[in-house]
Formats: sequence, structure tokens, C-alpha cells
Amino acid sequence: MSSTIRRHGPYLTITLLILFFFVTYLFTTPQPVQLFGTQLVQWASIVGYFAILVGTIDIVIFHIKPLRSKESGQWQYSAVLLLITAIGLVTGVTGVLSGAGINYQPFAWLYNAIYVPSNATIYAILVFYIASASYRAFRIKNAQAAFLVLVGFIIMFADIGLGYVIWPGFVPLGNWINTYPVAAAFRPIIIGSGLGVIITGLRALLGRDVYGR
Amino acid sequence: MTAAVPIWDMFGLWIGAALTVWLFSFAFKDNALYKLAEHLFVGIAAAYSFTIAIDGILRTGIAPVQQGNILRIFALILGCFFFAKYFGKYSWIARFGPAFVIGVGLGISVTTAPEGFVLAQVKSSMLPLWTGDLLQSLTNILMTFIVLGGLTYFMFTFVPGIRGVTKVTKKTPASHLYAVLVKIGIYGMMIGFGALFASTIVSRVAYLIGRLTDLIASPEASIVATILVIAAIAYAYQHEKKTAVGKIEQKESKKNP
Amino acid sequence: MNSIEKINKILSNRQILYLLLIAVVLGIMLHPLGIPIGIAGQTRDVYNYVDKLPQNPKILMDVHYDPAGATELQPMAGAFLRQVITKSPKIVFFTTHNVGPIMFERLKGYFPDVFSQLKYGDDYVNLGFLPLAEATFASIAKGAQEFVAKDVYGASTADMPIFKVADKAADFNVVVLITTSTDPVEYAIRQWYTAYKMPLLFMVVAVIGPSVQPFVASAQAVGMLSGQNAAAQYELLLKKPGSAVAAVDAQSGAHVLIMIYIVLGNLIYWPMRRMSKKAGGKTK
Amino acid sequence: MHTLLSKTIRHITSRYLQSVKSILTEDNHLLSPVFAFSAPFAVAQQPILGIINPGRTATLVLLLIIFILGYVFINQAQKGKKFPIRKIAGFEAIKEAVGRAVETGRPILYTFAYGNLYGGYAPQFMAALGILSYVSKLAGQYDARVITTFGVPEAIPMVEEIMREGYRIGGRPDAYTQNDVRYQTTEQFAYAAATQATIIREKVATNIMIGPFAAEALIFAETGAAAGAIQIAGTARETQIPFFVLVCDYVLIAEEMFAAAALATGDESTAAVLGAEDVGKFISIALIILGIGLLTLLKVNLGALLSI
Repeated sequence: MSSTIRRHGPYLTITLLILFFFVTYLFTTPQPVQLFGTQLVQWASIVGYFAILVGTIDIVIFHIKPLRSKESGQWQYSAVLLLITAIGLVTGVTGVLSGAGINYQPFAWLYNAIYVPSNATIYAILVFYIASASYRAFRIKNAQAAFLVLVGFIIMFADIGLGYVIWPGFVPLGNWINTYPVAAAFRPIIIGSGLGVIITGLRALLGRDVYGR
Repeated sequence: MTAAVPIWDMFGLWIGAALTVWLFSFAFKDNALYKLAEHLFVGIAAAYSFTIAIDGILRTGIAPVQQGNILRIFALILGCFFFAKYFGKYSWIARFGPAFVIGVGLGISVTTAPEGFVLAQVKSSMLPLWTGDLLQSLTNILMTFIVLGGLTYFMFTFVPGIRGVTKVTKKTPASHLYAVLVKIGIYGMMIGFGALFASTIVSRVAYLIGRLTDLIASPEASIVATILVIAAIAYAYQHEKKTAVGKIEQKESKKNP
Repeated sequence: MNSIEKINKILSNRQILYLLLIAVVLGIMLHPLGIPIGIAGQTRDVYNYVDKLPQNPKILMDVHYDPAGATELQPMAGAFLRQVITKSPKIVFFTTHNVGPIMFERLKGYFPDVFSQLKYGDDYVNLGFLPLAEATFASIAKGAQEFVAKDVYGASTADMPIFKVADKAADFNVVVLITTSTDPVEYAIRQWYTAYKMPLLFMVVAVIGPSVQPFVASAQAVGMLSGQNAAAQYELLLKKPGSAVAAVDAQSGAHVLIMIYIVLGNLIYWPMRRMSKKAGGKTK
Repeated sequence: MHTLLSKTIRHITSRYLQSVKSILTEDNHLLSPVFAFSAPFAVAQQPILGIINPGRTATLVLLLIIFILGYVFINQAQKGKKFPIRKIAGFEAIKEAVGRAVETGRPILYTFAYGNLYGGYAPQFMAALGILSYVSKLAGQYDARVITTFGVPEAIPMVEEIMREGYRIGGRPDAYTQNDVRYQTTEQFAYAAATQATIIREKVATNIMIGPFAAEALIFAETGAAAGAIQIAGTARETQIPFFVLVCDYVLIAEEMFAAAALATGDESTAAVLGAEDVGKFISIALIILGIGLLTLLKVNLGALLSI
């Protein structure tokens, strides 16, 4: 019995939930059923917090390993990481439990000094990659690439002030490309992803692999 | 306390500037200071996420239970299932947490995707080919072909000529039409990708502007951090020459000049 | 090595390009040029839409961005708030990005002129971070107050007056989704527009702008602002230029540098291809 | 900072506002933004047939068509019916790419992004794992080394299993080492930095990136190009496709990666499901053509029918 639950339980849970929402969304159902549906989505949302907790624990575990084995060139960094995590957790959890939340001053100082600038910078590095990629890759190798480059240039001119100075028409032209052909170009991808969701739902209904095995 | 705040603020600014410069140095060369900054970032991010999740559980999970919404306790129980994966014997329980999330997630997305992602897009693709205005009409015709071409491109199984893979395929009108539509689909997508590429440059440059704005705010810190990072990069080059990888690289470069 | 190969070597030196890029952006930021900006139709549509909102509009705002995206999105959010503040709005803020609570505090600090006119609990409320999941969007639509028992500051939401008028999907006049990612856009389309026909207004980073375009074109969203240039245009339409307007000159500079590199890359590409063909080598 | 910013703003503003006045009065639309169906459709208020929620009939019909057809197709596939899949250039290039690694004696890098298996990106991860099984089999056959980097904690045992199995089928079970399966945390840039370092340090000959990549896509593609690797990429995250199209040698655009996964695993039921999806696209095409025809010739609005 318990082995049946272990193996089929998760799939059965998924199937039942999909069927429940299928019925309640498409057909008229009594009020209590609707309210139960509201409870279900609220729970599913709150469970998301626990997934974040697990992700954090995974990162800590990942960095304990090199520290234990004294992996050369890595354990020092892992030690720094674990230290800062510990400091952050102590200040953060103190703040939350004391009622000040994330605005607890020491914790706020930590994230304002370290997290905010690092987060912004690590994305900003990408500007360098896109610059060098532009030089090396934005080349008219064939007709398709020529098309891509042409559209790219028009949009670039439309996006910056200089384009407007060169020819004021760049702004409406860019706007036209964005609102009409670009919308049309991404439409098949969106229709495809919508159908993909339906198909994933079908696979889940049939108890096939959605996650794991 | 009042006297301490500016000192801490100053210290925070310096750390922020140093981290900015050190992380930027990665684009030039991987070095020790970059790694230090990266690990500080990941460490604090982990602590931050953990804290904010605990905060969230208190606000949306435990507080309602205290206020009398007893059913909310199921959310907490389902959440605790996630931790079962760390206890070998009970790790099978851990699959029920994700199963619940997947079930609800698919349940609400499968029912809304047909209208939101398929039918709405189909409806707005039904454009009149002649509206009386030449430019609008040409635009509609262009859009129609791009959409139809793209949809054809993403068909994988029911494609003309596919069953004759082993035989010599004959050109039928259907396969000609298919080839033309696929070509239109590819070119249509290139318009989209070109626009996307150009827009991406806007975003990435904006990030850089944002960072430089902050660096200008604390010039002394930025300059000190830059000098440190130049030293670190120089050290990384020196170190690389000494290590085995560096030696192999040098040998290879001698072999193939 | 002939001259073309030499030029190619200099141009493909990443370090030189990176330094040039920093120099150009930094230089223009310190000495702005004052290039005029043209206003795109899409931005004006958003401006007009907000302009036509009724008095006391009920607004739901998802602050889904991080410090990186703030450069583009914070000016948009601020400009929107400045435009709507004249109508004495009721705004429910929440965030599905874990850095969102910080970004909200920064938004508040950056636009004191807006928030000083709003009373917390009566005119606006911040529900804090909620997990980024489709279920979160569905839960909010079914009743924000019942879902989140305590706001980001730990105060009970049960007796806040704002939730008497702005709680469920049907209450809101417009939903503003400020986002760096396509995930919340998709969730909003499915759980807010499709299920409840809530009017969506997107404010997105330029990276995802084009891929969100079909939703705007099919009228599933009432409008979209995409990227720093749209933020600058919006600020200009409001006649309250801010940090986005200040940044567009540096944008122009960086773009011109990148365009020059693209053109040079193409000018070099063809002779090099011919050369390598002559040498019998394979091009890549 | 504020003084500098405000100085900058004041400096520019004075010049801008002059031009703004004229801009404000112009209409910069090339076309008026009016679409055929830009106004929301009138939605029925009463339940249809007494039980179906108003406005959701079309959804029900579409869902039922695809569910039923999908079920029938899967059944047919299990009974031996073949669902041939069209040629996919990116998939066919994998053989060539593995060959390149064998020739040069350098490893293949296979990376498939970061995340978890219970979010919306699970299908993409599963497709990536399917293609990995194909790559590891080829590597086993032709004596190449595959290094896998990823940031999906739940996938660690699956990847180990797939790699071991692949080498075993290829006839070299001893070629598998745990060291080549590298889980690199769910933190985006920690994963990105680690994978990038792998590309450089291992001097990979072939770089295969398939999965729901975010901003790190460009970092990998650029680094791989700098390392001179032959690159195959695939993602259904449309924001990253342009970089792959420009920088990589072969790209699986959006859903092509699912089709490639079906080809890679040879699983007929996956191909059958693709068939059901194609029916959905075929319905879309038919509706669009019909709708356009009715609208252009008879001025009849099919869209309204779809809104019941």
C-alpha cells in the first residue's frame, strides 16, 4: 500500500488537481467549491516560500563540501560565502522575529552595501559581452542575417535620440516595426507555447513525466 | 548612534563601489577579487532570500492561522514536505510538495492558456486584408503572412513530403507552398530577433549607466578599488604563467604561431 | 600579417572595446550633449490611457524588478505615479521579485513628492514579497486582503480602509506590471486578463519588450512602455524630466560606438572572407 | 550624486523642452493604432447550455480536441504507429559537433541552465535531458568526453544516470566519471561563472547549450566562440534566441528543441504528442484563414464566435 502511494501518489495528486481546476474554471460550480479552489491556489503560492528556503539550504550544502575537503583555490571562497551567509541570516532572522522585518537596520545595511550593488553590476557586465558580440556576430553573412541587421539598425536609431536628429522618421518607423511585424513575428511562438502548456497538462493527466521519474 | 550612521554609510558606499569595480573586472580577466566579490554576492543573496521567505511564511502562512483561518495550516504542512528530501528514509514525501505546486500550477495554466495564448492571438490575426487605407492594408497582409509562415515553420509532424523520406520526394503544390511559407516564417522571425537584439543593447547600456552613476557618487572609493583590481588582474596573468595550464597554452602558442 | 588582419586584431580585442565603452558612457554622463528625443506612438498611447483614467482609480502594482532593472524601470514607475497622483488614486503594491521590497523602499525614497500625498493604509499599501508563481497571481485576483494577512511592515491588513475599495480583480481600474522578466507577464495574461479581463499596463525592460509585443497588439494589454528610451519619452510627456532623460545621451553614445563596431566588422568581414577563400581555408 | 544628477537634468531639460513643444503636438504614429479587434469582445453573461461558464466555450472545445487527439495519438504510437518528424538542422548537427570533439581530442560541454523541476520550465529541462541522453550515447560510441554543467538540484541523479547509461550503450562504461557531472548551484551568476570557467579551462571543442537560459546565454555563447568551439544552442525563451542565432553555429529555435528531444530519445509517444500540438497549430492556421476570408469578403466577424 505505502509503496503504491509512494510511486503513484504524486502523479495522482497532479491529475486530481488538474481535473479540479478544469471543472471549476470551465463549468458553473457551487460557491463552496469555488472557495475551496481559492484555498488551493493560496496554498500553492505560499508553498513557494518553502521552495526558496530549500534552494538556500542547497547552496549552503554545496559550499560546505569544498570547505571540508579543503579543495584548493575554492575552500577560502566557500568559507567567505558561508561566513557572510551566517552574518546575513543572524541579522535577517533577528530583524524578522523582532518585528522590524527586512528594514531592520543592520540587515538593511548589509543588503544595501553588498547585495544591491552586486546584483546591479553582475547584470551590467553583460553590456561588454553584447558589445563584443555585436562586432563579431552582427555580420551580413547571408540574406537572413542582412535582414536581422537591417531591422536591428532601424530599431537602434529609433531607440536613441541621435536617430531622431538624423531623420525624425526613425521614431514612427521603429514604432511601426515594433507594433506590427515584430508582434506578428512572436505570435507563432506564443501560440506554440500556449499549445505547449496544454500538452504538458495532457501528459500530466496521463501520469507521464512532468518532473522526475 | 547619530554619529555612527555616517561612518557606516560611508563604509557601505566604499564596499558598494569596490564590489562594482571588482565584478566588472570579470569582463577583462577572471581574478581573485572578482571571485571574492561573487562569493560575497551569492552568500548575501542566499541569506536575503532565506530571510524574506521566513518573513513571507510568517505574514501569509502563520498570521492567518493565528487570526482564525485554520485551513491555511495545510499550506504550512505541504511546505514542510519539501524538507523531507534531506531525510533519506522519508525523501519520498518530498515529492508531494512539488506535486501539489505542479498540479495547481498546471491546473490554472492549462485552463487559461487556450484563450490567453492561442485563441486571443488567433483572433487578433484575423485582419481585414483590405481596409481602404493602402498602408494599413499592406501592413495587415504582411502580418498575416508572417504569422502563417511562423506557424508553418513550427509544424513538425504533419508536413508535406515527410512520409517520403526514403523515396525520392516529388515536388507537389503542397510542398511548394510549405517551402515558401517556411521561408517567410524564418524571415519574419528575423525581424523579431533583430528588434530584440537592438532592444537588448538599450537594456544593457542602461545597466552600465546605472552602475556608473553610483560609481561617480563615490569617486575616491572607485579609484582605490580600480587600482586594487588592476593589481589582481596582473597577479592573475603572472599566476597563469606559472601554472600547468598556462605552460601548456604557451607551448601550444609556440607550436602554432 | 597584412593590414586588414592587423585592424581586425585591434578591433576584436575585447579589453580595448570595453574600455572605450566605459569611456564613452562616462564622458557623456559628465558632459551631456542635449540631443532631442522623438516620442513614439506607443508611449503616447500609455500617456493618453492613464490620462483618461477616472477619478480615484484603483491600481494594482507589481514591483517586479531588481537593482539592475531599476535604471530603466524606476523612472517609469515614478513617472506613472506622478501622472496618476492628481487623480487621488488607491494603490495596492506587491512584488514577486525577492529584491522587490528593497526596490519599493527606494522608489518611495526617490519620489517623496508622490508618496507624501498618499496616506498608508488609506491610499496605498505594500503587501511585500510573494513567491513568483502563477498561483500567486490567481490568489491576488481572488482577494488580496484575505491572501496576505500582514503587510510588509507586519501590520494586519484586515482593518485597512483601502481594501474596502481595492481588493478583488473586479475592483481595479488598471494593473501595472513593472517587470524585468517575461514570466510575470505570462502569468498576468493568463490569471488576470484571461480569467478576469483586468486591464494590464506593462512597464518592461527593453530586453523583453519585443517578445511582449503580441499581447499588446492583440489588445490583451492596454499598453506597454519598453526600455529607458520609453521612460525618457514618458517623462517628457509629463514635462517632468528625470533620470531617464538624463541617461538618453549616454545611450546615444554607447549605441553609436556599438554601431561603428558593427559596420567596421562588416567592412572587414568580406575582404577577410575572400582572403581565406583564396588561401583555401574554411570560413567560420 | 543627487547634485550631479540634478545638474545634468537641468542642463538637458532646457534644451529638450524647446523641442518637446513641437513633438507634443505631432502624432508620431505611422499608422493609427486601431486594430480590427482592438476593442474587447462582448462576453456573454449567462452560462452556455446552463453549465459552461460564459466566455469559456471556445476554450473547452479547443482543450477537448487536443486532449482527445493527443490521447488517441499516444495510443496509436504505443501500438506501433510512426509519427515522423521533419528534419531539424540543429539536431543533425550534433553528430558533426561530436565528431569535431573526437577529432580534436577535446571535450564536449553540455549545459542546460538553472532552476527547478517544478516550475514552468520543467518541460524545457526534460527536453534538455532527452537530448543529453543522445549526446552521451554518441560520445560513448565515438570515444569523446562529455562534461555536463547545470543548476537544477533535482536533476543530479538523472544526469548521472543518463551519462552512465550513455557510455554503457556506447560500449565504454568505464569512461564515466562523477567529476564530469557538475551541479553548479541554482544561483544564476554563480552557475554562469562556473560554466564559463569550465569552457575556458577545459578548452571545449563543442559547446551544446540547451535549456531555458536567461541572461547567461550570451556569456556562454561569447565565451564558447572565443574558445573556438563549435556551438549548438536551443532555448524556448524567446528573449535569448537572437544571441544564439547570431553567435552559434546551429540553433534550435523555440519548439524545435522539443522536436529534437523527441528525435533524440526516439520515444514515439513524445512524437505523437508533437502531432497533437501540430493539430492545434493547424486549427490556428485554419481559423486565421477562415476569419480573414469571412472578414474581407463578407464582413463577418468570426472572432466574436470564438469569444462565446
